[in-house]
Amino acid sequence: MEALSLLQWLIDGLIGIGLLWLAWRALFCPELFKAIVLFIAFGLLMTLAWVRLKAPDVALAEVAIGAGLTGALLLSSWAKLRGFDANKGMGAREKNSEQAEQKTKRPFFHGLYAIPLLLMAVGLGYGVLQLTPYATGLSAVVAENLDASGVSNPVTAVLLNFRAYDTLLEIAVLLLALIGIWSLGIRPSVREATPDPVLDLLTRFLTPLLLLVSAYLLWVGAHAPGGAFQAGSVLGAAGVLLILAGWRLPLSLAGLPLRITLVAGVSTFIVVAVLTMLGGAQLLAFPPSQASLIIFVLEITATLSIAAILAALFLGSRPDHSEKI
Amino acid sequence: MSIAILYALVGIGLFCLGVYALMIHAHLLRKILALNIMGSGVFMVLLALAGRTEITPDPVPAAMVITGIVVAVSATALALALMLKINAITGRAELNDAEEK
Amino acid sequence: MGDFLLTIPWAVVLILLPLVGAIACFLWPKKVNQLGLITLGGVFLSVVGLGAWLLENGVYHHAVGGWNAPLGIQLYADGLSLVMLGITALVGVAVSVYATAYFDRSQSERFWPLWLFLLTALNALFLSADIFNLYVTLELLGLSAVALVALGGGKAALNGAMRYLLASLLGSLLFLFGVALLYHTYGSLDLAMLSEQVESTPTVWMALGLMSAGLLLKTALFPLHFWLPPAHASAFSPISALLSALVVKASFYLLLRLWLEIFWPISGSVAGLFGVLGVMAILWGSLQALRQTRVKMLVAYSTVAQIGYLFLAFPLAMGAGVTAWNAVIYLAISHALAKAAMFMAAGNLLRFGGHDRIADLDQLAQRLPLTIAAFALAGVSFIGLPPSGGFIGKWLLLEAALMQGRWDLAVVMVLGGILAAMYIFKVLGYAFTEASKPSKVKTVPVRMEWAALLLASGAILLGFLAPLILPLLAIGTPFDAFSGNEEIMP
Amino acid sequence: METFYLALVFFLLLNLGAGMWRVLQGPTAADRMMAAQLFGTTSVAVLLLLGQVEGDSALHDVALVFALLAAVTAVAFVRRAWSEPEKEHDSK
Repeated sequence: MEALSLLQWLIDGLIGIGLLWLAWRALFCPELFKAIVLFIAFGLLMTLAWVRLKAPDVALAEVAIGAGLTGALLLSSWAKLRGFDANKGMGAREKNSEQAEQKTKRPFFHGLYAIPLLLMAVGLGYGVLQLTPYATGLSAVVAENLDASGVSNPVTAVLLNFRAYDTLLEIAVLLLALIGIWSLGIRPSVREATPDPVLDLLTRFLTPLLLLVSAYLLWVGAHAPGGAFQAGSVLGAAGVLLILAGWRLPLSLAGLPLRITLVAGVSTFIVVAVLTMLGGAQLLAFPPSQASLIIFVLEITATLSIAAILAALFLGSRPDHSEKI
Repeated sequence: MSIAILYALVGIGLFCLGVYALMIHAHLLRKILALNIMGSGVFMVLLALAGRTEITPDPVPAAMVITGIVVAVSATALALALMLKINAITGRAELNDAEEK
Repeated sequence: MGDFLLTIPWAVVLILLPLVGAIACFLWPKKVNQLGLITLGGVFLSVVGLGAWLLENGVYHHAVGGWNAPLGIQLYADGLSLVMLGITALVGVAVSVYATAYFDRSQSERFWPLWLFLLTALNALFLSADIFNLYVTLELLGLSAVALVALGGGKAALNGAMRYLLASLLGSLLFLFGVALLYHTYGSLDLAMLSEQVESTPTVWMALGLMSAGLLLKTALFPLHFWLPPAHASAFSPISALLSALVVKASFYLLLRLWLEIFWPISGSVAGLFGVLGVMAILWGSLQALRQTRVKMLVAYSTVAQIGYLFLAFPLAMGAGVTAWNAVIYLAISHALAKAAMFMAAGNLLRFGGHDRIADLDQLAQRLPLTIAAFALAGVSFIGLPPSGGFIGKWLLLEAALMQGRWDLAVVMVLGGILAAMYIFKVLGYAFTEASKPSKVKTVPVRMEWAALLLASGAILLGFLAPLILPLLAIGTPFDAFSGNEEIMP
Repeated sequence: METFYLALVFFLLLNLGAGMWRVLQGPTAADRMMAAQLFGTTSVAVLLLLGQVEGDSALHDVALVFALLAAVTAVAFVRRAWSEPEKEHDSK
């Protein structure tokens, strides 16, 4: 038993140190590309940390969104940065700007920043250590009301019933980010994807698999880790894969049909909210007998919208404009 | 000290590293990475401290962290798009104070 | 009929209606102006409805999802939220009308959804009583504000937007860290529950520090104001108006709520620090405003200075309680009206002459009398001359300062007024003189001139409305909890 | 048995350190990306083992998504970041 607990400590210690080290290297190594790869690795290790903290729901979300999509977004943005440079005939631009970055570093001033931050870290650590050894969380209250929530996975119950209003606003944040990006009016990258037989094969194989896993996560979310966000981001990853393979949304679908898909998630929430209030109940109060059906409907549309929004975030420009140029 | 506290302290470390990097780096991609790592640190504190229990961990922080991760990816996407736009116009992915005057 | 209207949950309408409007504008970009104006009208009426409800029944509570705290999220409205919602709706309507004339077709297609998202976030923030939910609304607010600044599209606007985004995200994460510590100390996210339990422990102090730092950064209190002038000055004028008048106030409102409802019992003494920063903000902001050569930059720095006044209330509240809080809310709402009017007037100048260089204003007083009148009236409120709303606010604040013998603060307030007069007259002076090189001019739509003038008149009118508005603030007064502690404070 | 699994997890985590060395050393971008992929593969193994130890089948789902998403990241790298294989040597 002694060995077991020692091993647990060793594993957690290794993950903790690994996280700090990866974060440090990702933030301070001189090359940008290396930093991004290290950041992706950081996200993967984060997933292990969530698992160790007994939060598989969060681990799923982290691996799909945090490591997967954010990583793809960062890589793609990095490539576009270089692309801009190359277009201007400044192939060595990045090197230059990085050297400039090194030059502007003034260790003395940076040391001045480090001191208060170190103090802050010590202070925060002290604050955390002062907490009571046992959490006064809400697990008991959640467990008590779980039966009335319509699902048996407590995290899904919190996200889609007890605190469904947060989730409504959160999907609104996603949609807003996309609208904000579209309103920047970025021109789509001119470089067309060259066909690649290996990639085609991979896409043909992976896309159905991603669809299947997404559907599975959506279904399993009611009673085990999973749910709309995880399912949506896996589905979104399928979209990213298709975009990378050179597939484009047909123009006939890129207008209103796409926009309707993007807003479906938040709109369903609003419709449900209005219906519950017309029934005389509170905002987003689901009658226990119908709660699981309502949550299922909310999750399906949320999954579709989240997937569409994430894929569109990756594309980074309006698809209905991309064909014109 | 328990494993919960260990991870909470790691979270604090990540947060402070992120703040430091956010302040000293000029390149916007680094700043965006720094914000993401700061965010991970906060999420880790939020979730780790829920592990101070013998029974099943508190689901509310887990739900909050999932919400936080989604918000973070939204913000990251917007920030990256903004960075690309700045780079397209000025040729540099950095904040440029001289331009604002 | 009246009874039926009182049964409508206006608070929920205030959150959902602008969200529906934003989605509708996104789906049907051809009809944005109509859809947007209808939404704004609806929001305005809902605020009136909520006001009627509050006058009838007192404080409004709504347990979202039918789950009470600590499990669910609570919506909450009292006089303070009502006044903030009201000022948001008022400025919102004026800016919207202004925007229909200001933006061309493609710009308004991009402006409206973002602005309605911003309005959703503001309303949701003023109505929420759950600290994690507040974090989500803060992010919604920050991202929509940044996207609006970036609409400007130029180098300056994009730079300003990026800096704003970084500051805003940093602020949100600091806030979230504080939320995490509070949740793990007390096992609740509900403001009311937290306020009952809070005590002075290192962890709570840490949470207070983090949340306040995040909100101060978002409110742009000196010395955390670095992001504000570039963002506010480089955005399109109606957007600058929204940001300076409303967005900055939202995080200030939150700071006020947190201090009044959670932290007040434990932390009266730290409030002195806010006072010092407030004083420095007034002096530094005013001096910087005086140095600017462009109208919008000047107006943006004036925001930095005016924010300083809001923080003077913190040290004064210890002895002067309700007077100080009334003063600060009065200052906040009259600043909202006047500053929105001033940015709109600056937008008119830009449209008219194609530039906003102060030295080349070229007899605008004769050529754009309504706009210059709006600018002057708004200025009257900043200087604090009677009978403006700014005067009432400053008067109450002076009274609070003198009551406690805080002569130093009183002197700064007067000095701030004089400096404000100097920068306002700097602009007005050039507006009466002829410039050396005349520039080509464009006509300014009548709507834009009147929107600015009406809002500026509103800021003056607020001075007369004090007997109506101050009682509203007393609905479920959040200041009660604090006056109860007055005796305990040294 | 549990001890054995955990020891295995520990060993695999140490392996990740070796992978990290490759990410840092490069020398080509592809080397770094491959190392990150190895990171993913090892993590999948760690997840499966932890799932066994804790008796939580949900971890199998995490491992599954992990493996799938790693493929997507790899494709993103190949398509977007690795367009000019010859010029890619960022010798440092």
